[in-house]
Amino acid sequence: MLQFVLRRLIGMVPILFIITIISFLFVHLTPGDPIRIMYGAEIDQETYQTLYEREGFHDPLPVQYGRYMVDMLVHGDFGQSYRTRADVSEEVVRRFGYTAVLTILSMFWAILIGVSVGIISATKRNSIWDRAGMVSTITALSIPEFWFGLMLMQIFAVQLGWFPTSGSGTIWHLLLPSITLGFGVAATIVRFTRSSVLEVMREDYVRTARAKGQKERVVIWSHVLRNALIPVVTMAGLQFGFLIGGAVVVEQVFAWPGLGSYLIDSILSRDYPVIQALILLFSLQFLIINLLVDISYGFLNPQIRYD
Amino acid sequence: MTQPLLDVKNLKIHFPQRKGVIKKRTTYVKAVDGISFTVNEGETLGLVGESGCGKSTTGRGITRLVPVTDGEVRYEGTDIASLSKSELREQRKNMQMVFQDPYASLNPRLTVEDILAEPLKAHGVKSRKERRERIEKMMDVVGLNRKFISRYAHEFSGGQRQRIGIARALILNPKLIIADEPVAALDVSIQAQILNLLKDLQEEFGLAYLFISHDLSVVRHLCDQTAVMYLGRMAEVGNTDKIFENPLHPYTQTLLSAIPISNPRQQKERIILQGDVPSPVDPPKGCAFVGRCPKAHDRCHSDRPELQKMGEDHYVACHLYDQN
Amino acid sequence: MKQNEAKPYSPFRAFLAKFLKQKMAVVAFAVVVAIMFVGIFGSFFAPYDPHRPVTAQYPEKGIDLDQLTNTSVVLEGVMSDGTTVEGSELTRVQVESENRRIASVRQSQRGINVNANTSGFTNATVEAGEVSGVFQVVVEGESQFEGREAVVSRLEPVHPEGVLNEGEEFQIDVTAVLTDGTEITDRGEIHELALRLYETEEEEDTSGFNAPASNAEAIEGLHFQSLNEEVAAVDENGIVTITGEGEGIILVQTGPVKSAVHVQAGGTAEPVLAYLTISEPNVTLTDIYKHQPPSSVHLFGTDHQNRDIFSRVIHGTQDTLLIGFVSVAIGAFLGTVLGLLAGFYGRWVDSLVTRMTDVLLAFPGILLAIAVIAFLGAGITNIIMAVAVFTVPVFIRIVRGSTLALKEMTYVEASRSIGVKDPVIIFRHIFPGTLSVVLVYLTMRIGVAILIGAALSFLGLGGDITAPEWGSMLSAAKDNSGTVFHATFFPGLAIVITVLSFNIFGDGLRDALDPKLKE
Amino acid sequence: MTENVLDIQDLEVSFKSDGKEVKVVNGISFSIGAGETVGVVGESGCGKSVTSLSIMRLIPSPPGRISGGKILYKGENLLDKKERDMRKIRGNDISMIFQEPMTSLNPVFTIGRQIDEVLLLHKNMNRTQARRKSIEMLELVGIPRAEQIYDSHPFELSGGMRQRVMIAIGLACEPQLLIADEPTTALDVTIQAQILDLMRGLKNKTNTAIMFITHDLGVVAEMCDKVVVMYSGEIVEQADVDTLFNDPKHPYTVGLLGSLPKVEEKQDRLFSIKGQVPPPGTVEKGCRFAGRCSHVMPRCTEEDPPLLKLKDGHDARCWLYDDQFKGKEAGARDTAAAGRKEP
Repeated sequence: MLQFVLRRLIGMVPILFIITIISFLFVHLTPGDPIRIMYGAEIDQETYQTLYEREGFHDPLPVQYGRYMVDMLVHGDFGQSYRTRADVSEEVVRRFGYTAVLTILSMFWAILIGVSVGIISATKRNSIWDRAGMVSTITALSIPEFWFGLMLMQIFAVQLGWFPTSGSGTIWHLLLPSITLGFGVAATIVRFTRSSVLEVMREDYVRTARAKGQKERVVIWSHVLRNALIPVVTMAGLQFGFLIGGAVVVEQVFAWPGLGSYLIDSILSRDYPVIQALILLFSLQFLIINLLVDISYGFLNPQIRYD
Repeated sequence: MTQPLLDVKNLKIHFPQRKGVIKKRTTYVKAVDGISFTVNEGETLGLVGESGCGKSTTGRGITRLVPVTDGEVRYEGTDIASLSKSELREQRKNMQMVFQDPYASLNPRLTVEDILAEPLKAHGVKSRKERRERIEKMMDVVGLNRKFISRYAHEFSGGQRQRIGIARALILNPKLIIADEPVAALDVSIQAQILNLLKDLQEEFGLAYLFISHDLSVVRHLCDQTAVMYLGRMAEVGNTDKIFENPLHPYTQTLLSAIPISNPRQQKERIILQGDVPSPVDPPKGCAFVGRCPKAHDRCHSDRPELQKMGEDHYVACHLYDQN
Repeated sequence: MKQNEAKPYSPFRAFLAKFLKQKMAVVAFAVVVAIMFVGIFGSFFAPYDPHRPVTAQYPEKGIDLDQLTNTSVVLEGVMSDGTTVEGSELTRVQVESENRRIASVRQSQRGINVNANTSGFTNATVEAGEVSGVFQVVVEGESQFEGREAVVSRLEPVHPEGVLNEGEEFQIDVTAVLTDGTEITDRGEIHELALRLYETEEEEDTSGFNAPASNAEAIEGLHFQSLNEEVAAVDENGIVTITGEGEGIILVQTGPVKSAVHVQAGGTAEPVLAYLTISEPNVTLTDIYKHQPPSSVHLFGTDHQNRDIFSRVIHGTQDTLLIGFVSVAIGAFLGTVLGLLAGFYGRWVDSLVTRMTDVLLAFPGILLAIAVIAFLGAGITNIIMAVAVFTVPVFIRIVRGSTLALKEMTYVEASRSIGVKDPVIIFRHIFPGTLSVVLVYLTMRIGVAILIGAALSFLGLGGDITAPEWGSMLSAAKDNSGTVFHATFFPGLAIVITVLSFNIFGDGLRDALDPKLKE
Repeated sequence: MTENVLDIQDLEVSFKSDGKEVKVVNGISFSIGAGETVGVVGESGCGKSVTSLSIMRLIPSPPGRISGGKILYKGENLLDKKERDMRKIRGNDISMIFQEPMTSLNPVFTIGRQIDEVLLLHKNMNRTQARRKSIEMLELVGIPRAEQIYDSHPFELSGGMRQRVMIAIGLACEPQLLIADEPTTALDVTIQAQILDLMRGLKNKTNTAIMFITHDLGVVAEMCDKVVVMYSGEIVEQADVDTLFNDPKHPYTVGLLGSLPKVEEKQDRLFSIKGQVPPPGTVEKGCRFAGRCSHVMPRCTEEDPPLLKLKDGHDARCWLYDDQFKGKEAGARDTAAAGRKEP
């Protein structure tokens, strides 16, 4: 087990290394001149030269990359924002909490609704509930999150005035964004849970349990679910990554001050140090999530032994 | 003595499995671990054994569908294991396979004509008319109605599909057919039809069969020679009648005694083995059968027995029959 | 043997029969075809140019601007004897709008001309001598009309019949007619309503466009006043006592609305004007310069730059479908080729391809697309590239998976054992086997691609924000006004319907082609 | 005469497919006495597994439906029982073991828990008692290191071991009837020999009646007291095992025995039944075997023969043995017997 985690951690190193190179090259390969972005397009040639040297752009790329890595790894320094001159790491740390709270709450809704509706759909297969569930999930999967957010905002914040329209602060601010973010994942989980449960219900060992005289309720809740939920947990874990992606959009709709809106603002203003840092951070997040998913899979499924 | 049609010498097929933290330790599944046998022209050799003993892998290794780790496979004297890719394709004409599952071995998206035309196309029969003629003729031979030529494989029952599979194998006029459990998936009454067909075809075309099966009764019925495999190794080879009437290897004896006899008046004493077949990843050092053998002695644990001649056309790999 | 005598089997017919059984999918397919038709020919039948404000296009379309912003209401006077007088015959008529920024009113030939200026609502009063009435003007557009309430439009008093003598008493019965047409006859209720309606009147208006004096001295509740105390006296409950001879007029008033009750105590007299009726006490007009709400002229309304949303949605179909089709086509093509190669040949080709796929799939699609955009810059071509980049690994994975499964099929092994060449095996046995999965995913991924493409435009990464593309339309609508429903509703609905159709169609395809296929 | 444990009378089971209802079991009747082992043999699709699931009332419904007949367990009709009462019978009075030992055990639960389950359900035991009994059962079915195996998961066991566990579960509550649905088909021949040996031993010890479903006539000859031969949803012949193998009457039984290759003697050519099993619902009238039968008479394609009583306990569904054809019977039997050697 420990060996497995270790191996996976070691395996992450080359991927992260490649990602640092990609994010580093970002600044140098993308169109646009960093100096002019930082100091404005109007500066004269002389100032430009001085600044160019001061920022270290005259060094060969490997040297610059080395400096970048040392700053990052040794000093935990991700540079300064071109736009606001603020320290990137501080800003990232501040915003990280917002995004984390939002995605975790969304995941909570998604799992709560997804698993329960999925189980009902599967056990009452072809009933009116099942059909309604399937129609609504496929609809949910067809709705763009940002539009759903705008509609929720219109109805519940603007028209009914039950919630604040945007911003952050209280739990009420969190409700609409988290529902917006979670509904798509909920639909995915519903469909996945349903097919997983249906598949397990066809297994021979379920017939064995029935042949023992076990109650249908116990057959479902103990024999079927335990097996059916193993892949669901895995899938839900992987969906976490997609929630973070969705958060970029939803944060923009509700003006939620998380990492997603930070990323978009930075891209729109070509704030490269921030983009660099965020690419790294997001990559790391996904790698860690994938690792956690794999580990949890092993806890649930006795058949997996890490060797 | 004439040259055998197929001569397999010390065939080894090992599948690597990677393990360990930085993937450096490689273990091998020793699916086939040094077996030898020959098939003569017009003759049938039955390769029997339980699941996982490597009999199917042997068949696939001979046609090089899986890479051969070591050993020789000579077809009319040419070593198949050392052929280049294009030479191999040419060679394959002489050696055709019939597979176990008549459902999986025919592409459901193709018609009978497509399926039977494929080998002809692959070996340069360009004229459509000629192909059609040969296909129709072959359908007659295996007892399929010519009218069904443009039907899809899945419209046929299991027995009929196996006839299509046999037709595909025969259409290039090979001398050797490797039949991998061709009747295992069929019901008894259909199985008899196919076995009879195989016999008829052998007589008609002078075919040699390498007949892979787990069913000893079928092997007894069809084969001139029998080779008994256990855990990737050969336990006993020889004339079928000799082996069935006088099995020498304890494993062969057990296997034969384990077969239920379809006559309640003829029930016999049974040798019941303990335990299961060990893993081919880590087979015993000495005799492969040592862990379950009721007659095992010290030597069996340490020395690997080689095939020794026990009479004309009868060989066994067992220390019980060592001369010293 | 029997089943073989049935009519020959055709895979296509079998598929069609299965597909047609799924009614939802068939409908979805029809919708998809319709959407594609709109995507191709939409620009020819869109009613308006999607790039210009509609007001600039009205002249060419032959639509009279005035018709949309002007209307006139008919004004009539009702005399105390019940006869009516046309508006043009009334004297001392004054019309006044409470808020001239929203709508202005003026007297015209037969009544009152109302002219909309900007969205909102206001009340307007009409006075003719002693009596007055009120009507409401609503100008639809950007603003929401929360708290809009009907007010009293006129008071219809009941006149005593015949000649009255001194000392007689009677009570005035009044019916209040509200701007929305409801009538209230109970005096108490009218009183209550009036108290509520006109309570805060004075402190409300600070715009400087205030109504004339008659409004300023608005009176709370229902009020009665006698103009000739010597003829008739009235108390606060509307009980009139005749105190002398002659003609008396009792004014009944609530808020700005006044009517007159003619009291005749002995002798004869001409009837007087009792109250005013306005043909349409609730006038609805449209603000044509911005955010027109959905109407017969503009089915989906207009946006913040007063462009026809319906036409923009129709035009946008093309761009949206382009993003969906092209990106998925690129992704599916590359993905299928790489997946086939990786799955079939295995070894280093496979390791390389799967490693790449794993890295790409570790990121959620939208972030990957954003990264690509950040690299390439904004623009619709780059959106297509970005969506293609994250579609490739999806196809690699499914095609590789199904290639691996097919490669293990005995019939592939059989072909190899016959001596068939690898490319022939791939094209004859493996590729057709993956085709059903690829087709299903192709359909489903178009939906996803459209969603991601729209999200990217929504985030402002689509480059031209003024382009009639559904995502950018939403983005602009959201930026310019958070309160206009229709501007965000319709483009979003278009996305939902399109994606939903593709998804349901894909579901149906999957069930017909390969029911075992998992999501 | 002892009372029968199970009495099936005119059982009919239908399955719906593509809107059509097809009878896959068409009026079968047979009985199993206490301590008796009855073999039900037939080729795939003959309805033998459906029959066994019907006894347990575990036919997947829809599409399946028991459309007629009675299943009497100790005189009580199981088809009239409420689901709740039926549950008390399953696993307790009648238990079942299945063909696929690899998939019939729940992969996420330990072996012990899966045996305990049935004891806790039916025997009012607490966990300690159940554990003790479970380990006892594991030892009974010949599993070494029972205590250790009790805590292992199914994937750690081989197919033969798993089938032993299934048998332990089946016998844990000391049922009156054990239904074994092709219990050895998925196993290798040496493992099959172990399991058959085990079952024979246990049967002698516990005196449980066994309904043994298989397609392997060899297994039947070895295990059973009585044999029921099914073809296309009907019983075509039933007899005690000795009579059936040595004096088969129905041409199908004769053909089946003739088409078996034998390990104990060399045959030149196998007898083979021509054609294939008609899919259920395609034979409208007459004998279902008529299309493949080598003794077919005009009457066979017109009238469906009843199950004729030939002598005590030996029935065959064939017009050859109808009274009117008594005269020809001897001849027919000769040809049938000859068919076993050479067609």
